[in-house]
Amino acid sequence: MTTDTAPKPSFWNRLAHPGQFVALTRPLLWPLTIITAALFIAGLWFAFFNSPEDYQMGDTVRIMYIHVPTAWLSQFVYGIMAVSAIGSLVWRHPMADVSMKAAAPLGATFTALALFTGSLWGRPTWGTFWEWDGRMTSTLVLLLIYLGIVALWRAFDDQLRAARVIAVFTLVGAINIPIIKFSVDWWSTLHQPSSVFTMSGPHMPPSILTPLLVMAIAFTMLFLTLHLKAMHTEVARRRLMALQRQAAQTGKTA
Amino acid sequence: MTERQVFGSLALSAHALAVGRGGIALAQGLEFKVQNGKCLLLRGPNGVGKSTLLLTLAGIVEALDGSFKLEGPTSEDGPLLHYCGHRNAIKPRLSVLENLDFWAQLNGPTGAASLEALETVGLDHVAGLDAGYLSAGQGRRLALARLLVSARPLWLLDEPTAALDTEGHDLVTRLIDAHLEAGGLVVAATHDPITPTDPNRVETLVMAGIH
Amino acid sequence: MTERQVFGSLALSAHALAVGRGGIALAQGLEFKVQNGKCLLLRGPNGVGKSTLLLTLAGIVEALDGSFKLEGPTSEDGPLLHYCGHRNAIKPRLSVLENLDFWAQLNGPTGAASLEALETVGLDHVAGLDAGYLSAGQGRRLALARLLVSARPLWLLDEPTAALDTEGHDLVTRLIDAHLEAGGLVVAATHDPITPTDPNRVETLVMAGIH
Amino acid sequence: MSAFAAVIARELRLSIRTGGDVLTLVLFFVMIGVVVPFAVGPDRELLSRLAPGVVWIAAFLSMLLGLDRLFRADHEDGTLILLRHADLPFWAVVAAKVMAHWVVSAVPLIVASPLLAVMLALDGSAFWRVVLSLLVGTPALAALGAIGAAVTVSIRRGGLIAPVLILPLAVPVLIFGVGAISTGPGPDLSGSALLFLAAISLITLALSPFAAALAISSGED
Amino acid sequence: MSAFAAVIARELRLSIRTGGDVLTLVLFFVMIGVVVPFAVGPDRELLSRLAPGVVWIAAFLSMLLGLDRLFRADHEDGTLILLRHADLPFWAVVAAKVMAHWVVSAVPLIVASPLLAVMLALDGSAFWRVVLSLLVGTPALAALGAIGAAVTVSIRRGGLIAPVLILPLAVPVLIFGVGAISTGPGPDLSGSALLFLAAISLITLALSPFAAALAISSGED
Amino acid sequence: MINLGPHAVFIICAYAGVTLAVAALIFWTLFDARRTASKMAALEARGIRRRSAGPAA
Ligand code: HEM
Ligand SMILES: Nc1ncnc2c1ncn2[C@@H]1O[C@H](COP(=O)(O)OP(=O)(O)OP(=O)(O)O)[C@@H](O)[C@H]1O
Ligand SMILES: Nc1ncnc2c1ncn2[C@@H]1O[C@H](COP(=O)(O)OP(=O)(O)OP(=O)(O)O)[C@@H](O)[C@H]1O
Ligand SMILES: [Mg+2]
Ligand SMILES: [Mg+2]
Repeated sequence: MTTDTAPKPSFWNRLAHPGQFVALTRPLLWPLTIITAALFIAGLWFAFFNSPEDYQMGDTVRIMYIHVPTAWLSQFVYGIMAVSAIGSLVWRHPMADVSMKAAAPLGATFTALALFTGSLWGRPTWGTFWEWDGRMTSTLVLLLIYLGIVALWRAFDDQLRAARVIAVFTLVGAINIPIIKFSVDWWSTLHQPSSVFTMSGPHMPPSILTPLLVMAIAFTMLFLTLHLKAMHTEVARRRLMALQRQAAQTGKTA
Repeated sequence: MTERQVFGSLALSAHALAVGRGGIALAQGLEFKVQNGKCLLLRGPNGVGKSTLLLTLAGIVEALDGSFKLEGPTSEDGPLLHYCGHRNAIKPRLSVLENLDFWAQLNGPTGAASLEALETVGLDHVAGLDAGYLSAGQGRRLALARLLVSARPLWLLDEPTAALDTEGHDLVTRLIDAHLEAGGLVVAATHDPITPTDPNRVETLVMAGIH
Repeated sequence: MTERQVFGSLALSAHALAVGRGGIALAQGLEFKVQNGKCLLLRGPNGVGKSTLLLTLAGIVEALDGSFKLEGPTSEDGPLLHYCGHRNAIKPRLSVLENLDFWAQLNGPTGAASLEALETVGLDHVAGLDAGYLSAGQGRRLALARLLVSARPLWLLDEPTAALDTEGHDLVTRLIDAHLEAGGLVVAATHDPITPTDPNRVETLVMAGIH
Repeated sequence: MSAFAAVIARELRLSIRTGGDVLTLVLFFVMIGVVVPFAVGPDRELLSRLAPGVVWIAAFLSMLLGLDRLFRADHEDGTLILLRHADLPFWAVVAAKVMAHWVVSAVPLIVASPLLAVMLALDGSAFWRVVLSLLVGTPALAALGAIGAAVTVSIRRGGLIAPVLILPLAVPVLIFGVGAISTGPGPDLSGSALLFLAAISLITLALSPFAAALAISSGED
Repeated sequence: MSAFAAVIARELRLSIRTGGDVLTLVLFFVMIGVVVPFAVGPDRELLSRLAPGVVWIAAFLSMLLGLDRLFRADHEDGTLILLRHADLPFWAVVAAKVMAHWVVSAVPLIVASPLLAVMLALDGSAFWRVVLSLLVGTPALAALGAIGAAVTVSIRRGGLIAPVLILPLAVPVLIFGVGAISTGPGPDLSGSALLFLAAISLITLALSPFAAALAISSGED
Repeated sequence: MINLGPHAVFIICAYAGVTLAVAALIFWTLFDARRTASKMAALEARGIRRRSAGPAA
């Protein structure tokens, strides 16, 4: 029964100190912003002026350039959260807590956007905004999980304690998401043997693939930029809350 | 009685009062009379019925037998008593000041201003803190501050010094002193030695149980 | 140390320990060592961090800095400490005896029999009563009885005398005495004068805050 | 009157402070709508027939789950005793609490109900009937819930006994509520169902503060 | 082992003493069976088609209702801290509580499910499948519920947040649970659904005590 | 502008919605950062500093 402040590996040590993390990564913000903006400009140009309409889907293929990246991010961000959760539970890395918290609302937004663009795409191609299709439905469930996590963060008042608890829940969710995905697929084939439209695999012409890739990278960079900025804010907010608590307790106002 | 009489003339008297819980008497034949500026201390071992007596006087538990009455008040006076029980009635998610402000509004802000009351009990520096963060003794102090924000003549205090430090014991003594000085009435159950400065003002009722 | 050594040789020591809540230190640089048959009293004003220190020693709250350790136990010894906090952990809908029996079974019935323990703390006559009906002091006594039904060397007591009458104060002193006599360790936070009979066994840590 | 307002303000503040309370409530409500298709299959026609029942059960449950907090927390920390000595009749305190409870637990549902209606494939006019029936019917649920919560608190039994008490009472509300949405085959009875619902709401609202206050103060300590 | 049994015994005793709990669950469960026919009209064929879904939704919601009591009371009166110093690993204490929770909140539903099946016009063989699927599937709900309750225990006034967290995670249970009852058109897949359900129950039961114990000990102060 | 074909509404809606949401996200991130920084500045102006950053003023 010994409690020592465990010595951490030195690389982590530097990143683990929130102040140092901010100092180390602040210079990255502007380059990231510029790269993101450039990628978006390129991607949008490809998307609107330099891509043929798909022989099968018509002009609506352009929705794909925003649908697929947001859909991809909806899963990627959860991955980031799960990895951060491990970091926070196993290594007790303070920045992992911060990363986990900053990612949740971003992930929720991208998931909502994937749903939004998907249903806008569904209307012209399938004739309906919403179909209880496996992929759509499991994305909806993912959104609900994200929103649950956001609500959970808001419900805790002590964010330090919140982090480890939410990490546990995030990991439970991470195990469960593949199960949900599988079960929903099973369910929708069970109920709807005829799928109107099967989402095409990656066999598409390069003229479509290029803008898609560029947009996907652009969105990912956008996420990284926003995530980093939000992490910096979160670090500041924690310091602020500690200061306020301390000020309240000691009664020092001057 | 005193020079600085703030409250109207009042007397709380009990005659052959029997109190108990669930129909079982804990104390019988209680007789006492408390007047303006007087303090009645209830003493006795654990479980003898001190809290029950206070709850009876507060009108929460029904008396089993006998009677007690508060003489003097006119019907327009509104509620005349403050009850301060074992539990502090603090909402953890409201700040200390918000907690107190609520009671000031609900009971009528007829006493000290909230901040002033907090200062008196030594909590002014945590006024903005969530009350859930208060330590046991700080919580007790907040409960005491509630007595100050609305002026009511009769205080029923159940172990007011519980969880308080030495300075807190002094605080309780000071508060009771001031209340008696202003012509208030105090009935307090306690295991700790609370001694209002003027021994003439104090009476002690030792409860012994009826076993 | 003592003749009647029941517990194995143990020492609880803290080195440069800092404790606090929500990442904010309440006390820093704490140094102490408690050995078999010794009692450490924590004193200090309300809100200084006594309860926090006890929770830290119990492993509930994380230490902010420094370290503490319990030397001596082998890994087979099982849980070594009893924590007795502000809250009594009593289920109102179970009888007094059922409450205690549960803890005896859960923590291992290595100490006194439940009824015996109830007798020691003076609750044997209410053993069959629903625990929700206990008075404040009786509830505290029930919490203390829990320390007796399972023998564990280290006791962490947070205001053990809260709500207890004079006889209850003596009871706590007696319990601590007996525990120290048996080679146990006690860390107790208190505002009341608890004085184990043998002054050599007692050390006091006055916490003053770091402001 | 300011004491009355103080009680309402406190209740609202407490429920906002709990952070995400409203978000949670709405999420729960919507989730039930999401979960139903998993259970009954994604047949749009079937879903829209079920929708009125689902909406009302979801509203009922969401309000039920928040019921216990109406008096229990105040009972356990000793506030309830002190409220009885307030400068305001106790029934008025209870009435203020019921009102605040309705605002906190029913209004967000009413606002979110269109979302549920879309997911359950309700058409335009039914959509408005959903909002209307919830608006008229939820006060009855809040009022009945207050009685249940008061009785529970006074008999010192926690847990789910409040729902047991009010379930039978609430079934008429549910049935008229559903009736006010679904036109179904045959003559349109939704108008009269709505009137019944309004009547139930008014009666329960008028009685419940007194009943609840009586239940609390006649309960032991 | 006796400590483990002591925890289970205590939980059961507490829930019997509190009375009402079991009754509410069953009442609520049955009430859904009463309200649904009102919503969809008295079409027996339709009802029996809906029945598997309705039974599962009812079970689902009833189990969510009692979730909060799993750890909250113990948290608030200080018991949870002491349970962590028991002569039993904390995860084992949690496992015992989960088992007791299942007995208290799922077994009554299983016993009452024939009633619902009758009200919803299910035929004989489907009837047995209902009981079986509930028997196999509810442990998973209890286990997931324990995680939700553990995650939210240190939030003051948790209320609805645990159900909100758990509902989406429990979607697979619902899907396979319904799948195990309804044969539907096409090949009979209810057997494999039942197997999946059993697998989910086993996995969640095995993991949840650890996850819940971890969540509690990292959240409690 | 190029011709978007018969389903232009959907394409424009999709892009507009995504643009709006992304803009809101960026705005919120920046706003949150500003707000926190200004609160911090206000506290520091009152002389409250971290304990670890040396003795408080
Ligand atoms: C609300 C409705 C929809 C949702 C939630 C949704 C969700 C998703 C998800 C999660 C992915 C996987 C992204 C990845 O991991 O890279 C995806 C990819 C894709 N979606 Fe959708 N989708 C929806 C509607 C549609 C519609 C209507 C179409 C076309 C008509 C469509 C076409 C595609 C294509 C082409 C891909 C990329 C190819 C692939 O990865 O297989 N989606 N969508
Ligand atoms: N759960 C909590 N979360 C955050 N801060 C807390 C919490 N509990 C207490 N605190 C803070 O820690 C400080 C010390 O509390 P603690 O309970 O350790 O004091 P104490 O010395 O035991 O006082 P008392 O004699 O009044 O019991 C309090 O001033 C309070 O602001
Ligand atoms: N709610 C209740 N219902 C029934 N009996 C009760 C109730 N509360 C207390 N009792 C019984 O009344 C007796 C006296 O309780 P009371 O709280 O009045 O004691 P007390 O003198 O205040 O003791 P303490 O000094 O420990 O606070 C107890 O022994 C208990 O058995
Ligand atoms: Mg008492
Ligand atoms: Mg303390």
